[in-house]
Amino acid sequence: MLKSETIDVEAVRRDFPILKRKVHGKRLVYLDNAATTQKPQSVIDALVDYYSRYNSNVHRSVHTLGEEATEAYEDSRRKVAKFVGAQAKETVFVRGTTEATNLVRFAWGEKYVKKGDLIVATLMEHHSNIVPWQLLAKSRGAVLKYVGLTPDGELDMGSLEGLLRESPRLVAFAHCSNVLGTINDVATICTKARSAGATTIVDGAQSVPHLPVDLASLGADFYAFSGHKMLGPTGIGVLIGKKRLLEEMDPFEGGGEMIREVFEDHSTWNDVPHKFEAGTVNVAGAIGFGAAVDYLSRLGMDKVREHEVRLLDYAYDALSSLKGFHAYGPEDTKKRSGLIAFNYADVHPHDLATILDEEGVAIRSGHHCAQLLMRCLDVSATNRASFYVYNSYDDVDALRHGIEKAGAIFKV
Amino acid sequence: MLKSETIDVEAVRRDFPILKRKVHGKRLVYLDNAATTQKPQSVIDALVDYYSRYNSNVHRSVHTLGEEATEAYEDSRRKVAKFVGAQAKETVFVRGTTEATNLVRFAWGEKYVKKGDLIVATLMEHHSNIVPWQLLAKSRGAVLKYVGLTPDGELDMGSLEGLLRESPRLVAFAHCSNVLGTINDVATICTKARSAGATTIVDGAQSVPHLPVDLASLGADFYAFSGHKMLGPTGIGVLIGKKRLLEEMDPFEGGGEMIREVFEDHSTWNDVPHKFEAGTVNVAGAIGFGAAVDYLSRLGMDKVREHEVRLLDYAYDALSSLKGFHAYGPEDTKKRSGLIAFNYADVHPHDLATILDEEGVAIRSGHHCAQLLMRCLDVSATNRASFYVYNSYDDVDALRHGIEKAGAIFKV
Amino acid sequence: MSSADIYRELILDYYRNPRNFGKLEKFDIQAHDTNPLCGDEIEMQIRVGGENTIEEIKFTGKGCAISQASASMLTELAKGKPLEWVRQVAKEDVFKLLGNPDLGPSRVKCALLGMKVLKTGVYGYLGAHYDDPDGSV
Amino acid sequence: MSSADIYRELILDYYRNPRNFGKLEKFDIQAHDTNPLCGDEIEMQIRVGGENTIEEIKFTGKGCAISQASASMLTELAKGKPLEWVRQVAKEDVFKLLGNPDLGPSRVKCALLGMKVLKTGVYGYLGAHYDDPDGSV
Ligand SMILES: Cc1ncc(COP(=O)(O)O)c(C=O)c1O
Ligand SMILES: Cc1ncc(COP(=O)(O)O)c(C=O)c1O
Repeated sequence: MLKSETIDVEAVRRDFPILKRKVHGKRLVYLDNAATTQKPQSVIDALVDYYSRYNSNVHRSVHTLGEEATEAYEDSRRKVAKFVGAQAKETVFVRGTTEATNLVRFAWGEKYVKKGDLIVATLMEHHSNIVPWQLLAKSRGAVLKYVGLTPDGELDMGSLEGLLRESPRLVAFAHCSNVLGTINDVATICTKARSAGATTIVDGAQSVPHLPVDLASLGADFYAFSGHKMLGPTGIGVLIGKKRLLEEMDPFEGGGEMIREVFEDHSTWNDVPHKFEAGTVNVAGAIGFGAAVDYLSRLGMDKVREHEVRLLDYAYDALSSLKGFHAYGPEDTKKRSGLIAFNYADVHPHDLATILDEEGVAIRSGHHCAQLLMRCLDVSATNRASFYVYNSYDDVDALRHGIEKAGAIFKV
Repeated sequence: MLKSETIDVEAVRRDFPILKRKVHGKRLVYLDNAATTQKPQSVIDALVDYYSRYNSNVHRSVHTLGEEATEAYEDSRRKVAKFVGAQAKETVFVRGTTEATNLVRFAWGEKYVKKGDLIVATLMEHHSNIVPWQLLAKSRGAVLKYVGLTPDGELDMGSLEGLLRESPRLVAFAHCSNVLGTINDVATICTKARSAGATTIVDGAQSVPHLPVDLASLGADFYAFSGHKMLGPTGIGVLIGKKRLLEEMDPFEGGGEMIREVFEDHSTWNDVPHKFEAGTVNVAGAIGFGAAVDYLSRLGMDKVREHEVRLLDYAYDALSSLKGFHAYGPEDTKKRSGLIAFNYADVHPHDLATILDEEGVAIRSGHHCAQLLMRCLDVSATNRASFYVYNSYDDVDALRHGIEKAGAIFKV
Repeated sequence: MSSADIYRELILDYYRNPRNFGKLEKFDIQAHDTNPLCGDEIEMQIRVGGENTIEEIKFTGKGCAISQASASMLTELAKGKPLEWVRQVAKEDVFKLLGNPDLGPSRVKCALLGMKVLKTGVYGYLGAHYDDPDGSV
Repeated sequence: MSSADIYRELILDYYRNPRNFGKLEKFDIQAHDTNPLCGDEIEMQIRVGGENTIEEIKFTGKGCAISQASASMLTELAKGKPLEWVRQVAKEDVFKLLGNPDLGPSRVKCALLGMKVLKTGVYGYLGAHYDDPDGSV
């Protein structure tokens, strides 16, 4: 077990009921945290408590259950906003990062992006920060270009600056890459983009769960992340936007809750953030998200980060000596988040994942929703081991052991 | 307690932990089921089991947790589809009815509705089946008209037929009104609309929870409903669409899972229904929805319906004799679903709801996201008591008692 | 506090016989708002008199007893006061007018709708912007 | 069954030395598919001979050992058979070629990708449409 001065992993592990489970008779070693994380008992309890004690639709009912549910829902909004240094009024609950980027595409993009405008994304983006901009470019007649990467897997700042000279309307990029692990310098990029007159949208799906993030100092216009990747339930995430932008944008989905008044030929909109929360929201999801943020706040995000850096260092030591092991992304662990994408000899990632699964080790294999990046790296797939608060050195040892087994089977 | 031959209410009530709760020291009498229903222990357990045993992202991972989560998620899709006589491939998981209508607006409407086209909705629609069409009409330069209502609160078939003669592109209407309770004749309307060349979208938010629904015999092109209104978790619902339509439509949100291949300048799409499920889906929500459908299937939807009709009949008897009591919608309980919207003397619905709350009775008061209908009825708000499987004659008695108390306070 | 206490004689009286209900022929300030969550509506009109005082004030609206009574009571209180006074009006003042009832958060919004409309109108006239702290979240 | 059994010598051999790998200069049928969930790719080409038989068949692709080996094995089995035979090929046949490994549902899709491509191509040539029963849901 990891004897970290920062996080008591054994205590943390006891909070996650799933970690008691066996897979193929082996201890579950869950290293697929970048896809989704496991949930502590406190998050599960928050859901059970909600459904067993005060489940109700929010914002609509004056009865006690309705008031309690509304309070808890709005309280979670305040918690999540505070967790990243944002205001509750700027914090829109959505299904996840993907819905957030699409919301911006429809409600901001379709209104402000004009024919011939330039949209800039990067080659390290997740599909959720590419496909909406392709669709927007198509519908508005705009042009989409990509910031290139350095050989080390960082954003090529020369390429970015070249594109900024073309005065883009929008610059879309990830705070952390879900494959390379690269931590991008959000504050600098946003400052440059703003000087170039561009609006910025930052994909925080892999940063907020793993690093201390203070939006007040980053300067992004829009910032998105998902609850399920940070101990929260599935089906909930947030889009945080500058208030003025949210107010000026068109609505996204139309329906209950987002309206002020409905007439036969037109309607008027509710205040932000409600203007973007049409229909019955994922009340339980939001409440569970609040509980997840409480859990992480108790641990402390600086400690979470430090814990992951230790695991990364340990994993590099343990794995890079394996013959045929090749990792992607920056080598300096200070520049990357707690995941390692790699390939191992000619063992295809799917085959490796199957062999590891038999040892109880869950990793992700495939293109990681980053096909443009896969083409940059000239691979069709990679393995990815991604760490979180409950992972230990033992987990890394189990991973190494499984890879060695695959090496034996494949006669590497 | 209701001694129904059809549903054993006392047994059902034991399945719902929230019903043990007290509100202002009184037994909780939950009559706000049209807004959202309570959840049986089996649904809560399904969520806990998922998070405690096999939580994982779906469709992406080859490890055991991923395979189990994917199986359970797709199994829920099959259950929900089967519950309404539809095919799993035609069944798209969304957040709820509101997201479903908006999906159709963006993915079908923006593609097929042209300048000058007519869109038909009705004056009894929930805002979620109005606002998307207003926004669509605005963006496409189309015209939106409404089917009127009869004095009894049914759709005016003459008005509908007049509009159909103008060859609308789309006819949008509710299977059941959430205020009037009116059950519309979906099969007939869809047949007429189809002859007129129109595509149909039916809002099933208030029908699927309360009536046996067999989509194979209804002939709607699109049909939508919400899990949270039928014992399921928040944040999950479905859009069911004819397969050919779903295949021909544009995608809605772009991101992971919905793509087949992503290139720099374009992408290709995954098969339906995945084409419409961008990003990480609400896995737990879908699994809980499956458990909810299991619960309702065990009760039998014909019995659920019969139970509600009995409660309706009992409630009419109990309430209509109150001086100043005025109910809306068809009088024949066979023509309406299990809810009663009403006003009581000059006691404003919000005031009544507050007084009832003190007696433990939760009803909904307000415009019920149906402002056009409120204007038709010439009121700004109504009360609404809506029933479900765990409600009993006792609950109706408590409602009557609370209204009498309000009468005393307001000196009606 | 029970609902019988919330709905005291006084509130019911203001609900059924609202003071200052109606429209002004001539006015300098007009503001309107609805509570999107319940549909309650209030409109206020003010004629500004010498030394920037509230010379005349009337309201119309529909909604629950609490929203209508509190709006009506507030107009009574406001009449004759300097416009600047409106800046200092706080929700506690409204609650006091209503007899400090024990209202849940959603009913608090009913109670404060009139104050919100009053402030929006007067702040606008004074060239300021009223940002409702109890607003949407 | 353990992964050591799944990845028998034979499968590894077909993965590293796929039979019928490559392109045909002349072909009558061509089909291609990817598994959107993992990115595995298979393309097949067929030259149709007398009496509608599969005279020549080649494939290219990238992906895991299971997808590539099963596609390769299937081309060997198909060669010389009448096109109509393709209609009868079932997933059990593919599993048998692989030695009946115990595959989870997502790996089953890898194993069947070659069959899907073969069927899509041949059905199309015969004027039919192949609707994958193990498809998306
Ligand atoms: C008739 C009707 N349609 C649509 C909706 C919207 O459903 P949801 O809020 O789950 O999106 C509701 C309930 O709010 C409804 O009653
Ligand atoms: C970098 C990055 N962006 C966006 C997403 C999409 O998040 P979600 O699937 O929760 O919408 C993910 C994860 O899948 C991610 O890793």
